Amino acid sequence: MAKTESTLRNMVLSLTLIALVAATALGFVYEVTKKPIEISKLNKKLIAIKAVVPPFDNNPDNEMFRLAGDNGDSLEIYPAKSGGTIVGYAVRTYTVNGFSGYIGIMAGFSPDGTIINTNVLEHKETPGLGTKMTEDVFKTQFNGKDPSSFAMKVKKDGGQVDAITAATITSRAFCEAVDRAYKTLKKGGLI
Amino acid sequence: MSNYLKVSLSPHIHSKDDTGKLMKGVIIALIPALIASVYYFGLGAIIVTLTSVAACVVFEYAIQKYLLKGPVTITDGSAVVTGLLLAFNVPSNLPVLIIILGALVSIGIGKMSFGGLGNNPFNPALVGRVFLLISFPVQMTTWPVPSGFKTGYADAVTGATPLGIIKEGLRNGETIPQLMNQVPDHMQLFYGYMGGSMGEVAAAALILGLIYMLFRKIITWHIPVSIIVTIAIFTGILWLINPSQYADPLFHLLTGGVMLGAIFMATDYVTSPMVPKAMLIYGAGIGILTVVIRIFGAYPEGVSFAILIMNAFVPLMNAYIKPGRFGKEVKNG
Amino acid sequence: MEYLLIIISAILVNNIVLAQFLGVCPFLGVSNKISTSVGMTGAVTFVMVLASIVTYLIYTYLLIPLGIGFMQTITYILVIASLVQLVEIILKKVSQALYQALGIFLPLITTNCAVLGVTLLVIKKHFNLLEGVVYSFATALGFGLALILLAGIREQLDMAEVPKGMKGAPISLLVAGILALAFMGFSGIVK
Amino acid sequence: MSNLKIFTKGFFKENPILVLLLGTCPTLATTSSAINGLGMGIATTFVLTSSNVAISLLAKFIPDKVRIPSYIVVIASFVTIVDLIMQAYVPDLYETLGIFIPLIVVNCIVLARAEAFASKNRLLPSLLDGAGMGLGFTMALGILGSIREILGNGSIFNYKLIKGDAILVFILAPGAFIALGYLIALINKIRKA
Amino acid sequence: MGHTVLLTVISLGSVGLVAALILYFISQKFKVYEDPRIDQIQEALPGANCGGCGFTGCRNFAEALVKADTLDGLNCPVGGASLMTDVAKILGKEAVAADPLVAVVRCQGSYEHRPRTSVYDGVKECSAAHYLYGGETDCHYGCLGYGDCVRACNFDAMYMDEKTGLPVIIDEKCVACGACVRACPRDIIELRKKAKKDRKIFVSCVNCDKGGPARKACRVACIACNKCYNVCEFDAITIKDNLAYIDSFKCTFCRKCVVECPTNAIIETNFPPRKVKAETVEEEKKE
Amino acid sequence: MLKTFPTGGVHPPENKLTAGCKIEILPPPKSVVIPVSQHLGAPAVPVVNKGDKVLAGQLIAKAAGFISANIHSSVSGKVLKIDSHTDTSGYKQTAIFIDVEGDEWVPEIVNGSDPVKEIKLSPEEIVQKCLDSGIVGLGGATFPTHVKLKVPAGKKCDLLIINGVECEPFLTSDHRLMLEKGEEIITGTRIIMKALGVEKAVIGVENNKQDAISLLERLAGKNGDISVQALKVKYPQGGEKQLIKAVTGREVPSGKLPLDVGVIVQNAGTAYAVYEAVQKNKPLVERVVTVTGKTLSRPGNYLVRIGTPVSALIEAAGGLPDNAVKIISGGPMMGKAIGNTQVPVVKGMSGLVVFSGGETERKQYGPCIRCSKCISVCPMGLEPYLLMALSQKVLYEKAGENRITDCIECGSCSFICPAYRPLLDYIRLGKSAVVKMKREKSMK
Ligand SMILES: Cc1cc2nc3c(=O)[nH]c(=O)nc-3n(C[C@H](O)[C@H](O)[C@H](O)COP(=O)(O)O)c2cc1C
Ligand SMILES: Cc1cc2nc3c(=O)[nH]c(=O)nc-3n(C[C@H](O)[C@H](O)[C@H](O)COP(=O)(O)O)c2cc1C
Ligand SMILES: Cc1cc2nc3c(=O)[nH]c(=O)nc-3n(C[C@H](O)[C@H](O)[C@H](O)COP(=O)(O)O)c2cc1C
Ligand SMILES: Cc1cc2nc3c(=O)[nH]c(=O)nc-3n(C[C@H](O)[C@H](O)[C@H](O)CO)c2cc1C
Ligand code: SF4
Ligand code: SF4
Ligand code: SF4
Ligand code: SF4
Ligand code: FES
Repeated sequence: MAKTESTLRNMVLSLTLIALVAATALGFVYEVTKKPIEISKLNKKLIAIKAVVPPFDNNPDNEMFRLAGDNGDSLEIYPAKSGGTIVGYAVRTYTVNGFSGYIGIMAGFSPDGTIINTNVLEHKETPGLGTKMTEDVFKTQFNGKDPSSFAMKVKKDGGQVDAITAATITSRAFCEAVDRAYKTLKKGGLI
Repeated sequence: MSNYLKVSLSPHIHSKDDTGKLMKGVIIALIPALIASVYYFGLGAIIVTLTSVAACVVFEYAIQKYLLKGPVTITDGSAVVTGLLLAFNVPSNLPVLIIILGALVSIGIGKMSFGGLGNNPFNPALVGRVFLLISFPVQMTTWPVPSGFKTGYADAVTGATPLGIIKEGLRNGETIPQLMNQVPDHMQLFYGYMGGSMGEVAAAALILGLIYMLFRKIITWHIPVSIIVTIAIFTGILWLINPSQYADPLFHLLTGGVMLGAIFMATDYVTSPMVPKAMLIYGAGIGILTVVIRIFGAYPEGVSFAILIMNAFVPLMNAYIKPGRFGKEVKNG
Repeated sequence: MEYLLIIISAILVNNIVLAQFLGVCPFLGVSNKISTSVGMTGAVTFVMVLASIVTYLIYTYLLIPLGIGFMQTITYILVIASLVQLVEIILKKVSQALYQALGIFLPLITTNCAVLGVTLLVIKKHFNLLEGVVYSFATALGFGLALILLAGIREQLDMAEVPKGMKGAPISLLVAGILALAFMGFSGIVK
Repeated sequence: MSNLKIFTKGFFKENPILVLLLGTCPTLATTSSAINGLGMGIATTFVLTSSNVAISLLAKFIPDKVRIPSYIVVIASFVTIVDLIMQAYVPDLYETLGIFIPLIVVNCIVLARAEAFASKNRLLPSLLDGAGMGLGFTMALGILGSIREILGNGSIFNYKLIKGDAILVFILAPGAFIALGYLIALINKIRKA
Repeated sequence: MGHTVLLTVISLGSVGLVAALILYFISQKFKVYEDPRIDQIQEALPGANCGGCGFTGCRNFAEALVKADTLDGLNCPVGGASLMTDVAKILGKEAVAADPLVAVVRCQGSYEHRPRTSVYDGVKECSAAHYLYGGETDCHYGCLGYGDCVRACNFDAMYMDEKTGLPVIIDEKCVACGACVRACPRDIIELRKKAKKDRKIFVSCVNCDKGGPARKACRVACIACNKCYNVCEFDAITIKDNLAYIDSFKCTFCRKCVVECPTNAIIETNFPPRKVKAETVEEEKKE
Repeated sequence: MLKTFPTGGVHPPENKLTAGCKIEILPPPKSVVIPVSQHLGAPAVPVVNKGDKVLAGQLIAKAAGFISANIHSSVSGKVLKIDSHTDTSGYKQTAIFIDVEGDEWVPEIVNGSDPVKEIKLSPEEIVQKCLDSGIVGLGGATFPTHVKLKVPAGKKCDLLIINGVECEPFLTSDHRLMLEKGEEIITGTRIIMKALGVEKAVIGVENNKQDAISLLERLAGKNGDISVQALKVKYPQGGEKQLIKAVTGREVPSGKLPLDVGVIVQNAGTAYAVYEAVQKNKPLVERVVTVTGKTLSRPGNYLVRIGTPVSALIEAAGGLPDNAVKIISGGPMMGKAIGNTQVPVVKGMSGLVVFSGGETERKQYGPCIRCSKCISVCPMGLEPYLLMALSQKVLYEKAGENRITDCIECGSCSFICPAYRPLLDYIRLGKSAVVKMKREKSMK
């Protein structure tokens, strides 16, 4: 079969056809993946929540509400309930004072105000330095601590937190974020 | 053979200096600073220096002999200078393995990959230093505190450098006058009583080296002076604007690697410009970048980075900044 | 001030080639001579700014209102390809000198990640149009800076005795690596 | 050329990264660990193979003058498909690879193979060519990723090999350039020998 | 679902269409013509950029070919006649067949033949040595032996013979690009017509001194004794400036001159052994 | 105040071993070989034939062309042959061989040593006399003096500089000449001034020749037309452009001649030769040569006939020591090494320096360490390291752009380079290639 000639008609025709087919295929794939994408986003959130609060049987995402913080912002609070009673709050908190700015953290508190667990959702810290905050060695020192009695500051600043070596800034920012969650819950009267 | 007369083009005589002698001159100029660091940091300084120099020489030898299979030229002494300066640029308690890695990077990546002496665009010792600084931020920023000669190595008492104290303090909202009480006074800084890389602490000893090198005509004044003057002016302006946020110029000159960098590292022939005019620009560039990094950047110290960055500009300067030619150009003469 | 930060960030701190790995092919390919690298910088700057304006407009006023943000990639690449060709055709006719200086690089630019990358980043960073323009302009300058520095060094290395195995791409990559090391000194200047 | 050769030439002889130096950006950007490198490689392989197939089928119908735009549209479509699928089913990897997924569009190998091979060959060779090149690409990314992960993090596929610190630079930008530089030098040496 | 697909189709279609229309319109308006044959020819050329054609690089040669009215005198020695016919085809012109050539070294002044008179202690490059002075021997026409020619050869067709200190050309590899001829400051290398079986007869000397000094400086120098000139029946030999020269286009390989030369300055290569010699060898064997 | 030129320069050890040695007159040898090309420009054409009898001072080869010079016999005797002879460069060139018989001079020549101060000839006659007498510049370049003395229409000369710098190590011939023939040099200077029509002349002398400076100052008298300028000791102060810069502050533009800034420079020896020609009718047939070297037993300054073989001079200085490896015609910075001792003394030969092994070693050269010392010593403000690299890579176009043709070949760069790079060797190569390229271009 001979190759299609480069006439204007053929050119427009073939390009249009290809665009048409491509667009159709794309639209189709988009429709198919739309749900899974939403689900995977939701799952991610749920997994993060699960990691920081005790087992629950409600859908915290549906019951999410916002609480105003200290400085005009508000945080997302995900209440975790088991059999209707609150077993913990997952708080989507943040700080902008990381070494590379924004750090997003999910922090879980029990209703009495002790920290259950924390989970870093989003950050741009330096690999090998700031990223150590996602490792257990650093994170677990907060677990089971009550911020009212546990000074949420790195030791250098007179607190009780062991900073990551050579990443004091990140450690400090992490404390700030968790502290923000705690203060917000406190202000909202939830703990 | 010797019955025949030799013929060659002129000139038929040569000055006394050769590459090896110049390098030896630099080594001699480094000795006062070496003595000072041994005095302040003790055995550690000796171990670091020996390891670094030996590793540099061995790597250069091995690479020339077994990888490049070319002539071996370790006798020219440039590897020794690189080794010494690498040692001068690290804390005196750096684990030996890390020093050896630094030497490998300096010689292997920084120098031999480009073809060895004379061909490297970046200062080998600094390539090694910055590589280590970024790879091992903890070890590279754990500074032993100076004291009289001591024999401890890994377990030395550590503390922050004056620049580190300032940077950290400012971040925590303290002011310069408050912080100045926590750092050694200017006279102590001048003699080197402070934390820091082993060879950079004693400004006095380094300046002795400068005088020697100027006297022996190993280097010219252009680069060191332009760096020092630029830093003094830049920090001076900031200091005058807001003395509670910016330290005074003398403090900036005496702390960190300014003296070591300006006298020994920025002046490296191979990686600095060829023409006095360009040398002044190069020095000014280093000065400005150093201050920018120190004051606005994450690192408390910026001399190494500043020199490396300006190294990258050197080929452009060599291509476009020409010496003052004798005789104005005359077209169609 | 805000714009200044964008500029410093794009040129020094997050240099597109040295820190973000975009446009590495032309960085290695067109850096053998200072003069060509200057020409390439001009061409990239021109196309990058133009492309980010056009794509920004298409994205905010076409794709988003229609709810088909996923068509971003395909429309962008179409726009960039057409734009490059357009510029090439016009340049060739309008100014032979300019075409000689810039035009020969234009075909290279279509398949240069940097241009598409920047248009995507402008959206990702939630810039407005002006910020986007400043950002893309500064990014192009950052690209040019890295390119011209490398070209200068390579011209000098032409006179040097680089070991055989290291000649060409390896030595250029090595220089890029050391440049990247040096540029890390700027980290922290802008978050 | 036998089909086997078409398939295997991308592994070494015409390896797109190590020999032809195409697609350097994703190579550098996504190889901070072996896993990321492989993920990127597989995504690219998918696009490369599918676009090669599609173009070998379409080539005859496309007039020469609109050849390149048409190919780009085809390639961009497959990229978007990969993009959507990864977003749906491997969101973590999708996030780490970031904008380098959409940037597969401009990866020179994809267009180069479409133009140089698929447009002139029949379906099976084109498929093999795409897959072979893709695998060669993946392999190179895997190797570079492993090297960087071992040196920079002391681990391989997230399995810790050594205690304590590794040479951090290698998982940062400078290390990427340096590691790739020496890798290519090594390959050059092997090829010449 | 249909909704999104429709939107996709329309938007992509319209972006494409607008782009295509603008492009089409502009390309019509801003048309510039460039000869596509330049690219074609460049592709056909070997791409060695050796300069053997006399142009700086293959691209420039391609441009010259396209511009030229005839292909006379335009020749790529690397690709040879077959390439030039290809090029001619692309251009629709006749190619002029050029005789194949090969390079020869016209000096036999090995260490053994030329006594040394001084030692050169300068830059080891022929061009530099030639510029400075006459050489380490009394023949200041002959080879200096620092191998500029060898370095100039892009085709690995030359090497320096360590025993003699003279360059040697490997006939099979030489493509007659002439780079060595241009590199030699003493015009020792010449491109000569390539004969069958690579046979060669030539005066391997460039010394223009009178017989006495020439002989004194080098044992195998041409002393311009005219014997070869007298014996040649084909007018192939000329004598100028105290030096004999054999024209490779006129020489018929009769080999008469070779035996006449009292200093062995004329050499023959790739010939079968001479009968006379063969007989003596046989006689020797018999004894 | 001591003056000097501002850019570059080096200080090689002076080694003026023969500064105190009086000029000795060397008797004519048994035979001489007189090359027909001892000057810049076209070789002269022999006007004698084999077997001809000649007198000392008789014209034996005539200038051919505008830039060329006459050659005179330096001895009396019989022309043996006209043949080729190896010269200082190791190349062969035409020379006139003469067997010496007695020492008879052409009668017009006044051979007495009493100075004649009064200048009788007109400017035109002076120039003609220089042409007739085969006077060439004795400072090294051997440029025919009569050409230099004819100022072309449209140009103006306002200053004559007499070059008594002698900045080359070892050499002392000009120094001795200034001390012993000061009166004649001053008169020679006035002759040249008259020819050029200038009112002022400066004699530039380096400060290491105090005795010459004070003597000349005294001889020059008080009328101010001739002054003596003491100069700082720095090589290559004697370079024409450097000397002009040092004395007057004027800079000769690239590619131009001194005359373009209104100056003519003549060597002190040339001034003496002009004096001899004009006042005593004596053509240039002998000159002072410094024969020196640390290993020579009798180094000294000798007045020799042109054409005397170098071996005779070295014999006079005590013979060639066993450990001699190099003989240099001229000084160690700019001179040429000669490959055999049979080469004759020529007009331009100011000295012979004999070196033993260690003194003149050319070590294996290493990579350029970019120390920029070569740039800082280059008196012309060039970048020798770059010019060498460009020449090596055959990038002559670029070498031309970097003004390789401005190089005066002073050798300061090679002298100073710590890596022992043969900078000047390559620069010469590149320079000649660039000059050729330019000439070809201008032909088109
Ligand atoms: C390139 C670079 C990346 C860094 N990354 C981080 C980081 O991610 N987190 C952090 O806390 N500090 C980081 N630092 C170190 C800080 O600049 C600062 O020195 C340190 O946090 C405070 O020092 P200390 O922890 O040793 O007290 C980084 C430094 C540099 C130069
Ligand atoms: C080609 C050429 C032409 C010259 N023409 C003149 C001239 O017209 N007038 C003049 O006074 N000198 C002329 N000179 C002489 C130079 O100015 C200079 O004195 C001479 O070359 C010796 O200088 P040097 O020993 O420093 O090399 C000429 C020199 C050369 C090489
Ligand atoms: C590097 C250099 C050094 C020179 N040194 C001297 C010197 O010491 N004395 C001298 O008379 N001429 C010296 N010359 C030659 C002068 O430049 C110039 O040619 C000469 O003085 C002109 O006079 P003449 O024509 O009488 O020789 C030197 C030239 C050069 C290039
Ligand atoms: C004045 C001077 C300074 C030098 N400085 C350095 C230096 O900072 N770092 C280094 O590795 N080598 C230095 N060297 C040694 C040598 O030049 C260096 O190893 C080359 O860069 C290797 O090509 C120096 C040499 C001299 C003469
Ligand atoms: S030997 Fe000479 S002519 Fe032959 S290929 Fe080599 S350089 Fe060319
Ligand atoms: S033939 Fe010519 S170029 Fe070759 S070595 Fe001899 S002199 Fe040198
Ligand atoms: S380049 Fe020429 S003028 Fe400059 S120092 Fe060297 S020899 Fe002298
Ligand atoms: S003096 Fe020698 S080593 Fe120094 S820059 Fe010049 S050529 Fe290079
Ligand atoms: S992959 Fe080629 S420019 Fe990025």
